[in-house]
Amino acid sequence: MLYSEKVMEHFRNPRNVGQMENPDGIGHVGNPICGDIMELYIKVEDGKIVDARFQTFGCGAAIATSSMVTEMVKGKDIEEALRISNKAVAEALDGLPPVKMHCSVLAEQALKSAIEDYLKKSGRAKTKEETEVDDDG
Amino acid sequence: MLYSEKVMEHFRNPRNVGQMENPDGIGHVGNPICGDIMELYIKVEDGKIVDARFQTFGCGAAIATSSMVTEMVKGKDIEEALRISNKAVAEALDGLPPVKMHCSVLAEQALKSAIEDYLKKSGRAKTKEETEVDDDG
Amino acid sequence: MRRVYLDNNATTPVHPLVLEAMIPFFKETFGNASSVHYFGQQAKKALEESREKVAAFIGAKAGEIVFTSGGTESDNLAIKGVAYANRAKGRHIITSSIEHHAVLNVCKQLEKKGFEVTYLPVNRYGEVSPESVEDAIRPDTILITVMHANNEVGTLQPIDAIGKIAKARQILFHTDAVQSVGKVPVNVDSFNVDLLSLSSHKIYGPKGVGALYVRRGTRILPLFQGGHHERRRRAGTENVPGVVGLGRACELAAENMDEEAGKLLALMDRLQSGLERKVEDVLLNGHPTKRLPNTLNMSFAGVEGESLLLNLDMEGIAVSTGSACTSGTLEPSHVLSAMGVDPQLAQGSLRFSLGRENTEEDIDYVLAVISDIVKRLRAISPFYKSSSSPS
Amino acid sequence: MRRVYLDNNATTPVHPLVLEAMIPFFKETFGNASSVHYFGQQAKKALEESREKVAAFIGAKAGEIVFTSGGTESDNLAIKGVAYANRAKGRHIITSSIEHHAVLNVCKQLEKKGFEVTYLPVNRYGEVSPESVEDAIRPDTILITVMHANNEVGTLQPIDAIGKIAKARQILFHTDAVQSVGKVPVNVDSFNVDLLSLSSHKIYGPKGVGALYVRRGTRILPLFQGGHHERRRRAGTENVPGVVGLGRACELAAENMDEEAGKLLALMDRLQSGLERKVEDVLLNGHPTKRLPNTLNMSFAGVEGESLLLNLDMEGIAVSTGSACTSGTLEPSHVLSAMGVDPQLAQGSLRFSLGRENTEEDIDYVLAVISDIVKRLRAISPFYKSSSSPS
Ligand SMILES: Cc1ncc(COP(=O)(O)O)c(C=O)c1O
Ligand SMILES: Cc1ncc(COP(=O)(O)O)c(C=O)c1O
Repeated sequence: MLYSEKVMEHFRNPRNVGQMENPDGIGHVGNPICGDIMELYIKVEDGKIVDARFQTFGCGAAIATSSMVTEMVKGKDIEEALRISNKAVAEALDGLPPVKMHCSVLAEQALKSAIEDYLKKSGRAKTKEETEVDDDG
Repeated sequence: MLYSEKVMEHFRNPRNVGQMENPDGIGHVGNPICGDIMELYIKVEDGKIVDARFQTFGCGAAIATSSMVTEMVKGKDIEEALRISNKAVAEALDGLPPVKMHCSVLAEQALKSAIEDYLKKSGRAKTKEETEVDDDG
Repeated sequence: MRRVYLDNNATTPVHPLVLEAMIPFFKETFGNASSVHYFGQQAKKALEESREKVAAFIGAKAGEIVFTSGGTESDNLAIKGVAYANRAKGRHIITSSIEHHAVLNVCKQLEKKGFEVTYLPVNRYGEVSPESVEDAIRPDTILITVMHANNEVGTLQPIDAIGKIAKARQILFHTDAVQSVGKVPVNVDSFNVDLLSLSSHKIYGPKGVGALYVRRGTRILPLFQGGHHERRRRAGTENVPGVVGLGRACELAAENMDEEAGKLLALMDRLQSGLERKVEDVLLNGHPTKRLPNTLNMSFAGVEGESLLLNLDMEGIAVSTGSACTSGTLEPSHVLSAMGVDPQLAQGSLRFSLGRENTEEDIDYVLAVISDIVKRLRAISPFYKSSSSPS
Repeated sequence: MRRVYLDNNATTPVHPLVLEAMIPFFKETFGNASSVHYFGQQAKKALEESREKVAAFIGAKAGEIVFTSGGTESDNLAIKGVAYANRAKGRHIITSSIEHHAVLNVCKQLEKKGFEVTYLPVNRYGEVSPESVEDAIRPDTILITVMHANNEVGTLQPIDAIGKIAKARQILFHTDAVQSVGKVPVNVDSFNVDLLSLSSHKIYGPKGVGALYVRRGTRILPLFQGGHHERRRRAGTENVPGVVGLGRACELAAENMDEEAGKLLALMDRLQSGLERKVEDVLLNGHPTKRLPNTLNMSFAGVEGESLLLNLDMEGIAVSTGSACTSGTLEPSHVLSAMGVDPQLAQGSLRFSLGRENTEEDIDYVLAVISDIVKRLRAISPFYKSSSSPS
């Protein structure tokens, strides 16, 4: 099989699908190479991400990583959430085919971009370096 | 099949095999490329070839063309015999594979060389041009 | 699970009669066709009979058929073979922008080796215009290579018109007919082609064998050095069972093509109209009529192709996004891009390619499951907000 | 008519268990291994399992196996692939003078493209000396290619010693193991080879498939451009049934090789000693012991090989004069010439190559008919006057 069982499970039954009413942060990222687009919404209470949702136009891996990252982020505080790497997302899905690693990068970027948005709105933007990603793809 | 039925028939049962006691002419030719060697003996009476025999080291086509040319030459007078072309030998065998046409050339050359030898012995050598061959191989 | 295979442009199952024809050549008539003895000559006989069959099917003579390992090798042999044999005459090649990668990537490779290549544009239906071919010709043009039918969208090229131009200008003309052979009539003389590629596994023959037609008198340089097989144009022990399979496949295609094409066209129309009725915002890619009778490429607005493909696969339905060879790569279809399809719609395209085993029930099954899948994916999609066009 | 096949170096019949393994992949598991859907992934799984089997058989890792269309393609891919990938480093190649034409003619072709090739001599047994390899190495040497076992005479090369030299000097080393794989142990690590060619139809697998081992980290340029198959080293839809057949053939060879080799050796000895007893003036070509257990090449003084072959064929016995690929050409064997065999004896050589289906009865049948045939041909021969050596 192209994808791990875990990927297929998240693809089949993606968690946290859909838009969010009044999100505290919105991340919108797109991969110019493959055309995948992710939108990620977070709700933050007392510095903790209490809910996350997404909408994704993309392949199986893009949908599964979106689903996984929204699961991983829930209940984490902002600092912890910022430490979620694309590798961690891929590992949580029991790996991705090399050609699909970029989807996990996209998921990480969507999350970071949503947090950035939240921090901006709440007046605490991060520096550029802290948002760099680790691409194995 | 690689060879025509006729070639195989002459190969299986070559006519006029063996040396000749006191031949009137001996032709000895060899093809430097493929290593085939033919020896052709003729007996001439009143300007007519009354018998022909051969010994050949060579492939199926070499043996069949030797056999055929000795058959064709019997009963012919010298002038007629000199007009036997390699093509005629090949045709009499219902054709040869292109890569084996050189065997018919060898047969023609063996015959010419035997006649040459006969003419020399009887003091009437032919010019070079008249012994040229027609190679389709 | 019910399984419906709608990916016949990627490959086809071997026809039972083809397999039957091949079987004796594995264990019994197994000789090397180059061997002089009985076993070899029996194999040789089968090889040459197959050559006759393949030749007859495309209106060629047996001596003009070179057996290869498949469509990719045929394309490589044709284009490199002609290019290197004619290097002294010129270095310009004309092709189209929607060729299979077995042609496009050869052309790109030749560019690195000092050849110049013109990649002709296509219209929104994927057609090359014969005028553009004419206009692209230069004094140093040595080859025109334009495919007969496109593998992704099925569009048929005006091959007769291009062939006439090539002939009039005395330029060698190759066509990749891998997708058209067996589906629509192919004749090397009416096309005026000098070289034509075909592949066995696309026409219910075995994988690992193909053929290149090379018009008598056309010089090509071989890709492989080795023994003197295939009149020195393709070295390597001949794949006798494979070639026998290809020969039989051609024979069967000749017998059944007309009837088969009618059946496929009816099924394809049923699929297309069903999709248009049941799913909102679907668009046809490719020519509405000048198209292979089995190939339907549709874009589903707001949905990405692979996710649609995977969902259909979970229901037992096998389709493709573009060509099988480029799955696993990131690039969107170069064919749809060249046709000017909106990038997002190009990402959301599926190819349904029908075959002789498909039935009306297959089509109805697809129609029964696809609209829910599309709805579900559109619900996840950030683009598809309403029932109208994409964002 | 009784038929005895003694031309197993030309090709072998497919093993019944190999055919059995292949059958499901023609009509049922027929998918294109590049397709994402179920049919494709099933095919892909079979492909990768076969890759494991082939790799295991030669002590390699699966990722190091590239499937090709046969031995000729493997040799071409190995040598051209390395030569063009290393052109910047150097242009000198070392090979032997007794290689198969799939290696020799590639080298000759490369000479036309600006490479320089050293063709090493062999001794009277057909052996390359490791010292000669060492001596031939230049600063610009990029590849050593020496076959493992010769197809005409069966002589085995000191491949370990050559491999050690290549490794010490850090020069890429390719071996054409088409004839040795399945007959004697082959291990890429103990040989220290970087590339190794093998062909399925020589080991009871199907025709039209082969493999090239490419050691991890060894860069080669592909022969075909096209899709991204075989890790971009060989474009073209994978021949799944063929590859499955090759995998199974390797598995069976691994199981049976030792026992088989013993049996073949006994039969070959029976044939050799029988010929020496029954026919006058026969001479062995090749190494008396360092030889494949199935290959016996004998010269019959005063007799030409093809005429002997044809006569044996009329009795149902299939043998070969040298290699099958060069039958139909005029040149005497380049292998025997390089070994210094007298040209007339070289013309009078026959290769008997035994296989798993041969029995003692087969050998005795050959021995029963051959001496009359040789006598008859010697009677026609202008050379063979007496019972002594040729004229
Ligand atoms: C138009 C076209 N050309 C060439 C090929 C390559 O053929 P093969 O898969 O036999 O190498 C294909 C199919 O993959 C094709 O559709
Ligand atoms: C030593 C050797 N190398 C290469 C080849 C070529 O292999 P194939 O016939 O599979 O192309 C052969 C057999 O023909 C061979 O004996």
